[in-house]
Amino acid sequence: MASDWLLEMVGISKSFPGVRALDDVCLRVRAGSVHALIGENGAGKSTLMKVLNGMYRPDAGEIRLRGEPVQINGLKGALDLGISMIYQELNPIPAMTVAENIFIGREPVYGRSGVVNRRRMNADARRLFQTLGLEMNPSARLSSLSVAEMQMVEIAKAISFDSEIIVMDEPTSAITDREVEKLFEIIHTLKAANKAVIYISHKMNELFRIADEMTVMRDGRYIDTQPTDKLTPQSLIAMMVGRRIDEMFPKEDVPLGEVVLSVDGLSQDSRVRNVSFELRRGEILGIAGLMGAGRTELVETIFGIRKPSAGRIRIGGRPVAIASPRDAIRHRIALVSEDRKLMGLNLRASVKDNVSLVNLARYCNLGGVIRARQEVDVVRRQIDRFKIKVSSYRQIVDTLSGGNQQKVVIAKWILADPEIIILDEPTRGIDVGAKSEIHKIMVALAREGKAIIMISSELPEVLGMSDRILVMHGGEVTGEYARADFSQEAVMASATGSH
Amino acid sequence: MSMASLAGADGYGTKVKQIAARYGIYIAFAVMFVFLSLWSPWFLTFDNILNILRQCSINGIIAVGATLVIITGGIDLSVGAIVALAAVSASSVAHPDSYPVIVPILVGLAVGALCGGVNGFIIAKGRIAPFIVTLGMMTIVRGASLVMSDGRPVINLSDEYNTIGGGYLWGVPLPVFLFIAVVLIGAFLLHFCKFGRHVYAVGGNELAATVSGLNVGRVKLGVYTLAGLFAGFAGIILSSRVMTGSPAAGAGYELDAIAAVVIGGTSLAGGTGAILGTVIGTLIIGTMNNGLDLLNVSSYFQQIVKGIIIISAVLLDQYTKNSR
Amino acid sequence: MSMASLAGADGYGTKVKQIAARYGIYIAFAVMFVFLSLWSPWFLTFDNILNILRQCSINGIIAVGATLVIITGGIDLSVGAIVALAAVSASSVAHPDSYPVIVPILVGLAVGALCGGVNGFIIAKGRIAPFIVTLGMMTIVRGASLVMSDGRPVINLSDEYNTIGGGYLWGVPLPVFLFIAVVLIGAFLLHFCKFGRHVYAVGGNELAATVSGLNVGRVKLGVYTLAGLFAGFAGIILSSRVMTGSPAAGAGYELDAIAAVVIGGTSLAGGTGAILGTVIGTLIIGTMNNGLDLLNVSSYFQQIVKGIIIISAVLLDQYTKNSR
Amino acid sequence: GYRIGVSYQNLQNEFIVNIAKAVEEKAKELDVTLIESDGQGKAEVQISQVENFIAQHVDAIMLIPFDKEGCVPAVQKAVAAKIPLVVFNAQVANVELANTYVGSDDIEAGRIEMQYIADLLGGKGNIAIIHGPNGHSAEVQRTEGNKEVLEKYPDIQVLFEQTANWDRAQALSLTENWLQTGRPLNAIVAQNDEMALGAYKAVEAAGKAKDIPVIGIDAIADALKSVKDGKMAATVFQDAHGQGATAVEMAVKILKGEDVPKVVNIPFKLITKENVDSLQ
Ligand SMILES: Nc1ncnc2c1ncn2[C@@H]1O[C@H](COP(=O)(O)OP(=O)(O)OP(=O)(O)O)[C@@H](O)[C@H]1O
Ligand SMILES: Nc1ncnc2c1ncn2[C@@H]1O[C@H](COP(=O)(O)OP(=O)(O)OP(=O)(O)O)[C@@H](O)[C@H]1O
Ligand SMILES: [Mg+2]
Ligand SMILES: [Mg+2]
Repeated sequence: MASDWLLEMVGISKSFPGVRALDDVCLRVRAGSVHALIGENGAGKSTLMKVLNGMYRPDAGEIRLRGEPVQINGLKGALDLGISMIYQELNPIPAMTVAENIFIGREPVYGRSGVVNRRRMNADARRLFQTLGLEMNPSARLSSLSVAEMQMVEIAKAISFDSEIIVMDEPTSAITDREVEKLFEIIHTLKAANKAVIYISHKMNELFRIADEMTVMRDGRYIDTQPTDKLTPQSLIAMMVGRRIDEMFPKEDVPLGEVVLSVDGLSQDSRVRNVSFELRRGEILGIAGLMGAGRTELVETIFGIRKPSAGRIRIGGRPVAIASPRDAIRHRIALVSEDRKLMGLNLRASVKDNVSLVNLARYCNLGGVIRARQEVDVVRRQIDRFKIKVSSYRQIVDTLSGGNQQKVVIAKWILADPEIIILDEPTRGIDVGAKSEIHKIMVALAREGKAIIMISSELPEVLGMSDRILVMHGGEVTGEYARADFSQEAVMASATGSH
Repeated sequence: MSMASLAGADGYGTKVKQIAARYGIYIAFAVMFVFLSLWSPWFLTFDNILNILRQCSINGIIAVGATLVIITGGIDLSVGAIVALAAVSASSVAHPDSYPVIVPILVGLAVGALCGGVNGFIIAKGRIAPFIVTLGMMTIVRGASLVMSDGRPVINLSDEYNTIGGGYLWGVPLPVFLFIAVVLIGAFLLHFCKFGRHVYAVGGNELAATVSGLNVGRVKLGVYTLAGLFAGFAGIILSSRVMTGSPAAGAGYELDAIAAVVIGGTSLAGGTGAILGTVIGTLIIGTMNNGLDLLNVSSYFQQIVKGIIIISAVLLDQYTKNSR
Repeated sequence: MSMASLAGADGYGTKVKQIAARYGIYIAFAVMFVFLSLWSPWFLTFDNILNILRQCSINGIIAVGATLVIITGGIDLSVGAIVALAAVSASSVAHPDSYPVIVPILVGLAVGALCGGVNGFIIAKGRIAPFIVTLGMMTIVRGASLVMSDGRPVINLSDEYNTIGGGYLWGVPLPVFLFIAVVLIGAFLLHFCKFGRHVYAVGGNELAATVSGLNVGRVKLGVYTLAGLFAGFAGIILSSRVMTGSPAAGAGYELDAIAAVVIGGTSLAGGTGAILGTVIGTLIIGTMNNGLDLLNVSSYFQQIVKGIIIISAVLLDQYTKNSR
Repeated sequence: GYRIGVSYQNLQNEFIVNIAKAVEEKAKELDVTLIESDGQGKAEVQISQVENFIAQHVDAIMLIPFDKEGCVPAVQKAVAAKIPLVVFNAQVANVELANTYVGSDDIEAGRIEMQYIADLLGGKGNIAIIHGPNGHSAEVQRTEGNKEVLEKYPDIQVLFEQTANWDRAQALSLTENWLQTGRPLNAIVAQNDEMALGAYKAVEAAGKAKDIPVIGIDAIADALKSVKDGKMAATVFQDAHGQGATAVEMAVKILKGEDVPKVVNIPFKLITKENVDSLQ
């Protein structure tokens, strides 16, 4: 039986202990098209895709390829059926090279010997990068790459399977506009080759640029599928969250107070070079830049994760030595890190244990015994404030959806009651609704007199939320703009170093 | 505080649930228990149950310390040797008419805590794998106990000292109470205190714990010191129970303790686990040893059967955990 | 192929670089070597160096297998017991005038591989911690070797058999050649073959390996089988060297092997390491044992010194690694 | 003076430590330099140590073999290197290659203790045997001695048999468990004193000290005290001091070119309450 559809997933249900993650969900995808899968954090998008790629076995439902029902036998089975996936969470093998990561399990060998033909593997990788228009060294170790570069490796790897269906679960959450453009070119090529791309993202502008059709999910249920031209961002958001969102960037002007943080000639090896800036109470300082610009390294150095090679930091006018995150926290600094899995969360612990960790002492009596009820109350309040979708505060963080994990990190650091808040890609993987909530919270914090540094690779976010923007390139500050002078072109020019 | 509010309101409730959810291990224990009760008429007697508890107590006490260590993602291979050093040093000040009995007790505990502290210090400061540090310490501490005792067991201990491991209270062997006390202390620290929360945090994601401002080194120092302290306590009880401080004591105890912890559902990867599980793990091992002796299984086959039981218990647990 | 192209073009080159970069361990070895040469007139003699190599060979062979296992992030505590079972089973078909010497060799290897295979199978299919599986297997296999030999050493072995561990070729003890052969095989598999890539991948990030469609279970089955195979080989050499198949043989060998691997810079966390490092680790341990005997350090202090050397070697290595 | 290499089977064993002390004393007296090595209970380690001694060109080698069979190559190597060899305390299968043997035979110790129990029980009753570590040479030989005697007494039933690995605590637990079964035991035969003392403790705690005699081997200090106090029924004495001292003397004699007997028998002796005082 021939079918219009390359892929049909019909009546898919999947439950985890305490959650019905998917409830009778349908998804139909045409060959040669980009199909966007959209929904709030925890709507079940990733879970649906993990059912498709064989990681989860559905409790009910059928999967059909070109009209034929198929049984998907594990991850390998899905790959064999021509389904590959870029995961929401990065999956690097840190000690291995880029080429090894890409071709793991498919290494070219000499004849039938089992001896790896490394030269050919590297050549294959190089050719792959060429066709994708990427510049990357096949024999670099993954551990030496930035998150964004790792993300590009994952993309290249998923493409290299030459699959019929390629699932991309928030591929752009960790990369900057330049890489996004590359990815879109790649997607166009895939479309032209009559492949299907299932694209998950929370970034509206992207969706409307590349999606042909969109399927919306909410709370584990299928809502609707529409061709893109029948939709507007407003109607899409309404479908997603079931209400209107008035303002994406609710920036308010807050009168600026005294300088709380001043950084003077800070360097960290060659990654951060001679960076100086000041931060005032009530200010939101945006830091823009391309991938590898050294923004993350800058804030990690301020926070005591990296050792500065030169420079001074003053807080409230007094010079301070920050040798560890402990010191930073003592000076009331908070850092919501870029990589939540690596530095942000204890995935094996509950939401409660994560949220209360930084300032646990506040919920203890003098002997170090935890005042349990107080802790739970506080955590519950954070869960409500950040609208974290959990079955209970005891849910293990590993089982939360990606966006909700991100909210846990933010909730944890805000609870620590810092004066200086550093947010590195804070809205990574967060849905539109929640994003505007977080922006509102940022504004509220600024109004309270807190000082905020926000790194974001989403230019509209930086432009929309900042009082002032620093632009970095190659570890140096290449531009500084006050709100009145904001322009996308100027920031981009500084970011590429073409000044 | 009612039981319900206890379970509802705090971390202990979470852990209890987490462990209670691993019903596989209870099934394993229950199966073993019922089976032995049916097979051996001597198994299910008051005396024998006390017997089992007494025989579990030393391994159980060490295993409580091992639980803390393993939850941080570490391991401690030196506890068996620490048992010996504590036994020897406590015994050498426990002769009749020398010091009051509190002296050998404090000496044994101090020696244990000190050895554990050295472990913790090297692991925390040197950033080297606990496996290799404690393996090295295992031979160092064993050597020290041989040097200290000149290779010969320390004998002629006072009656008060011998009461610690050999005495009774209300008809129940003292070591059983000591075991229960250590379990309560361990559970309190791990499940009710800030320290315990930090132990989980370090084991779950050390980098995240550091970035969250935890003093990871101090947490490690703490758990290894406690593990040493408990091992020292076990050494006191052991030497008092056999009325000798032997430098060869405690060989292989580290593996028994780790087995109890893992059977009890604590993952060697760190970040998860609970004291209650360790208690069950200890009971499984103790009951197994007792049962095989009662059934008089021939000594070569005992080894085979023990290995099979350990693997099966963990397999069953894993199976019930995954099948939901 | 020139050295440069070797280093530039392939994984072996990378690994060599990676290991060569850990110069701390070479410093440790060199210091020890120079020190012993100066201190003991007997150390730096041709005979003694051969002695050291021969004495290293059994631990070295086991350690090659352990390296593979540890790179996958696993651990194998059963190898010591496998040594015994292989020794007993090979010996029992190695009596004079019974079978050609190839038969006991094949039997020993097969027994080793089989035990390792069982380890691998349970670990891969049961998804339970290698530590506990191989701990259980350790007692099972030890029990099996006792049952098989009825608790008594198997004696009266043929001269051909005894040549394996006791013979010489060009004045060099045979076990030295066998050690070198196993090292080459291990290095080839690990650094040149697809299998080796997969070993690193599984240890580096098991989830990533799985989602790449790798048959992780098969890789694990492979490494444990190889570890068992090499342990079986070690059992053959050992029993032939002592001219007895003893069911008590090999006790504690697992820890020696793990120590060699870790001293050699392979991380117990998995994903990194190399055979060359393990060779150095083995040599450090062997030289240390030999040197302490030559210096006539008293036995109890030997233990203390050994522990200190092991910890210091790893500390030094860690220090030089971090200070760059 | 002479340089003599000594390989002890295992210096974590109290009895061997006692021998070592005697060896050291005698060596000092005779102006002998000792190179002492601990075989750690492994035949292959002892072989390596003998190899190391050969590499150091020692004048003579003294060996307490851990493994009757496994230490055969150690003897062969010493002989091949033409270094005088004194084997003492424990047997090795090719002992005839050594210049002399000083000591007795573990099989004999096993015989003596079992014979004593058989006599005590009048050739009839139920016993338990606590073994050393399975497969270790001393365990194998003491078991052989035990069983040899038992063959003569068909009315003696071995109710329980298990290893306690030379360990007092293990023997204690083991005996406690056996006693739980309430099966009537008339004696416990332990293959060393450590285990016998553990077994006795359990028996005593069960209030059966009078009904179940316990015997061990080695006559370590604690056991002698126990025998003297009328607790343990008996132990089997091996003259650690005599063996150690004589072995050194023999080695020196050989080096001086004097003739030595092929075997210097220092026999085991049964120690009971009656003759225990003769030892102190
Ligand atoms: N292994 C699991 N155990 C329990 N609950 C789970 C598990 N995996 C997912 N869930 C739950 O299923 C729901 C759907 O999660 P999923 O990851 O599919 O969301 P998502 O749509 O991808 O969200 P996001 O946009 O935040 O990535 C969430 O409530 C999540 O907590
Ligand atoms: N541990 C490391 N070892 C080697 N190089 C590193 C390491 N960490 C970061 N780098 C390099 O430092 C540079 C800056 O890092 P990074 O990409 O995180 O900066 P960024 O401006 O925060 O960009 P992004 O948008 O990717 O977060 C990159 O070239 C990266 O490869
Ligand atoms: Mg998701
Ligand atoms: Mg960054």
